[in-house]
Amino acid sequence: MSEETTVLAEEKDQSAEPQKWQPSILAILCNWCSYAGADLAGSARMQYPETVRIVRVPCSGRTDPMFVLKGFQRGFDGVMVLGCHPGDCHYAKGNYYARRRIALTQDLLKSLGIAPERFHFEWVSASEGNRFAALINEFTHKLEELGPFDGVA
Amino acid sequence: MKDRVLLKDKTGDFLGFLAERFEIVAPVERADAPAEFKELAESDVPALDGSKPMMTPKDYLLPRHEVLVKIDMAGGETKVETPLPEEKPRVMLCAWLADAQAIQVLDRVFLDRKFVDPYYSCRRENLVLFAVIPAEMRWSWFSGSVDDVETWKSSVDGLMYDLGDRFYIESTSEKGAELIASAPLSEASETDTAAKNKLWDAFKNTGLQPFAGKALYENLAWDDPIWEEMAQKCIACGMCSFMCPSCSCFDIQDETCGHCVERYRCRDTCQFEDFTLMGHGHNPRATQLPRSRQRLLHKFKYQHEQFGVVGCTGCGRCVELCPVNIDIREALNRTCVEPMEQKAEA
Amino acid sequence: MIDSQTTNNPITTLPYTPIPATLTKIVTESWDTKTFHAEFNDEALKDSFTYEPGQFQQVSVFGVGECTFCLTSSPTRKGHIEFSVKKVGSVTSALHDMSEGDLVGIRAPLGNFFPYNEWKGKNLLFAGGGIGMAPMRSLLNFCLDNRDDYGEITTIYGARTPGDLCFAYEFEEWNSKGKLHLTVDVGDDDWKDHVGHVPGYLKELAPSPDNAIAITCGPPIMIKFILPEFASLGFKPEQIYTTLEMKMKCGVGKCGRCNIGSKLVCLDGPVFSLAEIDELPPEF
Amino acid sequence: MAEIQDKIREEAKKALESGEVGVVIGWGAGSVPFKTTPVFIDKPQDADKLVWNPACTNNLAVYLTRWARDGKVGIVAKPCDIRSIVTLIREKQVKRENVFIIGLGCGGVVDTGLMEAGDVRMREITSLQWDGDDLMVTTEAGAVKVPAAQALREQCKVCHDRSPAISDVSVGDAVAPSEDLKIEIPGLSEDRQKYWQEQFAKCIRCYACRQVCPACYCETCFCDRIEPKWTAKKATTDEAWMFHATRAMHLVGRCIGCGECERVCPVGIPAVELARELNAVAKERYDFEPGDPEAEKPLLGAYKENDVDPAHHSE
Repeated sequence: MSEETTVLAEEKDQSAEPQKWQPSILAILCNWCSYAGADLAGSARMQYPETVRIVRVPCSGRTDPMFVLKGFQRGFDGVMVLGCHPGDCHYAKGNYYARRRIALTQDLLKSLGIAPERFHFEWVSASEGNRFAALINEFTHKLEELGPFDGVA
Repeated sequence: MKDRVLLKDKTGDFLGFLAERFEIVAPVERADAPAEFKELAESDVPALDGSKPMMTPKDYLLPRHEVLVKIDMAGGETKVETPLPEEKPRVMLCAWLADAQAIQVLDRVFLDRKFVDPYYSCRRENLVLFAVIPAEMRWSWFSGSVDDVETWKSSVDGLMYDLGDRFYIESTSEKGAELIASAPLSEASETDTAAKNKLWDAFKNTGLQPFAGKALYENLAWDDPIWEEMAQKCIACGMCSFMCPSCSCFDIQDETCGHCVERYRCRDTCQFEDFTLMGHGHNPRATQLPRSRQRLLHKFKYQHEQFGVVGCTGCGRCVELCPVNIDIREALNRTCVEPMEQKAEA
Repeated sequence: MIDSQTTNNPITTLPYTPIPATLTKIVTESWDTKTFHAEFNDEALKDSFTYEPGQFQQVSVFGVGECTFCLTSSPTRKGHIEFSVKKVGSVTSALHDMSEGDLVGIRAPLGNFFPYNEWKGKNLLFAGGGIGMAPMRSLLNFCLDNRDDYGEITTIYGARTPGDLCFAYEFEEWNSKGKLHLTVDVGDDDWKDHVGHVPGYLKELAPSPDNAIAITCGPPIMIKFILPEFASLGFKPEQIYTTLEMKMKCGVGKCGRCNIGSKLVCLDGPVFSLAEIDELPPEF
Repeated sequence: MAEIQDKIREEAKKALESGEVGVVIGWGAGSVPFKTTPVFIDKPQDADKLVWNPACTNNLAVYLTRWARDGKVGIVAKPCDIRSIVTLIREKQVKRENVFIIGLGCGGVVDTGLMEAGDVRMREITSLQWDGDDLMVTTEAGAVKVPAAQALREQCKVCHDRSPAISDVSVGDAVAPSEDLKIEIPGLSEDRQKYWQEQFAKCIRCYACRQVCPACYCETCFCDRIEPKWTAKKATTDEAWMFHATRAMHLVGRCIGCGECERVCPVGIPAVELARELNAVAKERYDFEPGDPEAEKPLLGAYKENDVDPAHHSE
């Protein structure tokens, strides 16, 4: 099995519901910015829910819409993709390609009847550890309001 | 054996009678899709008259997705469990006769050989089978061309002929006779019997092809140019096999979820490239040509050699549905009849 | 017919259900091939389990899938079964990653077997290439263990390089109780035996077809060239046996992918005589 | 109609005789009068096997990746089929110089399923012809006129481009675009999540939709890959969801809306709908149309600095 699918299979299993339901989140992070941002948040001991499962990708441009769809198929309550701010891509333009693809993925989810709030796309830089933690908290609250995702089938 | 009739406005009583004794399996109407065979729930509307396209009864006897084995590896111990379907008396209503005959083919594969398939057998063993002859035959049917359909009556326990406001119910086995003798049905009149006979003749003579009555299994040639012609057009989807009442090839796959493994089977078809592809890369049917040939030869030659029955029963689904209009009837006429005629001329 | 039917082997009633077995020993045969020894966890089955040379089994790595292997051990050597695995796909790779003590699932015995009863008193000639030795090893050891039933037992075994030869630990036995001829395509500094392909070596050795049965197994290319050699030595199709390989899933005649014409390799095979193969369409 | 058919045959014959192409892919008479079947004509004298009638539904561009790889082939193509060819050329699956397009104007093709739902007895049909806007169904009992609205395929009712976008020879006159009708899919506008669950629950995973699709040209589809296993082979709703959702995503900027996937689906899943909705978005947001020969780069193989930013969308 590839790294991605292994992660998806295992993570969902581990995120078996604790006493109080907490939304499970699949976060796909660019190695150069948001992943570093998450690292920063961690080393600064910032608090954010532990039900986030992080998949590191070399660039938000590597984010195949299938990753997002697979996340929902496996029953994550929310999926999030974070990349470098426009103009800041480590590979010059990967996030520009990602931008179109992700925008259309949002539209596809809408067409499929999945609440748009369950998918979140944002630009987060390596220095924005604070913002990373805040985003996760915010997304978690939003998902708590929405309630558990009832799955694709 | 006394035949009887079911007035259509009394269908509810008849189904009620059956429900007390059996699990009823019947085609259930679906929006924008062919009716599907399933165990009848209260809210379900059965499609009893057989006039519209329907999925095949194999979808019930051999589900598209069936868990064969569950393996639980939690706590370092390995438990292997075999979830068999419940054995209970079942009655299957309103399969097309061609589909009911196709169950004979499935029986040969799943019950007759050295190993009995326990999953199939649980559903099949206590099944009473009633086929339907609809008021009008579908344009694509050609059952009378593949076999002597009179002999098919013994493959079912009874037949329901759609005579407009009523079904004429004919029993063709002891089980069937017992059932209709005690069921809330009316007596058949001579007019009913005459109408039924007429309908039977229509079924027998429906879509008769030039190859009818010819021993196809003797005449299908390995090196016929038709295979190449079919392979050219074929887009290699699996519709003809998946919608076929007698195609039963399957794949077995494992799925892991945490400490649990589910081993399931699902449909597969000789039309897919990876069907015979081996781990080390060799594929005995590496191109579409042998795959197209396999489908026809399997039905008309190999299964005849193996079981003495023809694998195709002329239900016409592949004829109607093939995206590129590869018509099995045309192929058979071309491969068998034309060379025979040419031989006769020469 | 063999009597797995009368034993307590669940395969007769639940043919898809793998039986847990533990890998007791793993032998590295060559850079890409390992031989696994397995014992059923169920003690009663372990004792009663019986099979015939030539039969095969389905081995499960739970969660990855199932794969077909011949039973390469001889039924005369009881207590455990053996299978040799060349690393090619996902299941075989998973097996290669396993250690002694790990658990597998086994469905066996499946398929037909070599008609050794009809061969009593005859000379047997084994000609194998590479991993093709695995299905023949079961029969070879079986015949060596019933040595008095047979005439000469000669083995010609070839591989690409000396390092590719499997079962080296049994060569001595094969050569003392019978006669063993080894050959490799490419030798090395230590290689003292024959160098060349199996078909060519067969021609050189020129065994007599009189009162003999030839059993051959190996890669398709070897089979292609060895059959004419047998023919020119005077072997008739009825005297030549091999095992065929097709993709299998169920192993019990249901899943429908291992047919060659109207024969199913999993039920009617894997052992076929050349006379039988000549009747089949050329699609394997 | 008959003149157009004659012209198709003539052009095919010319192209074969001159040796410009080795084969012409077109429609031939089907096994029944209300169907046609793809034919591969490689001899000039066989050009008379080509037909043109309201049942010429197949999008023959699906064969190009296989046939036009090593040499030049002729193809008889409706405007929608040509849009597929445009996509294949843009995505470098086919070289423009390897296809000789005999382009047709087209007012739409028929949906035989709709005819069957009407009163037409399929067995008795002897021919199908257009008569103005109506479909003339000739049967053993006589001729019946079926209004276009009842006979046309849904996709044809909303087709904007009824004349060839590109071609080497164009047969027949330009056809006016249809009035802007909408495709109404019952149930779709309500609970979409539930709607698609019900649809995908029907899927039998026969892959006819994928195989018939000229835009699904991958050598190995993601769902046939063993590692990583993106979708399991089993026909359960969630796996079918994964298959169809991913396929829709793969079709953005590729699907030209010919509706073949929907036509061939044996269980009536309107598979084209998801891709069609996405393409409507692509048109509005990125001014991209898959069938447009002027569009040089694939939709997702390009970007603009001022593209819509989805990050601010989700706020």
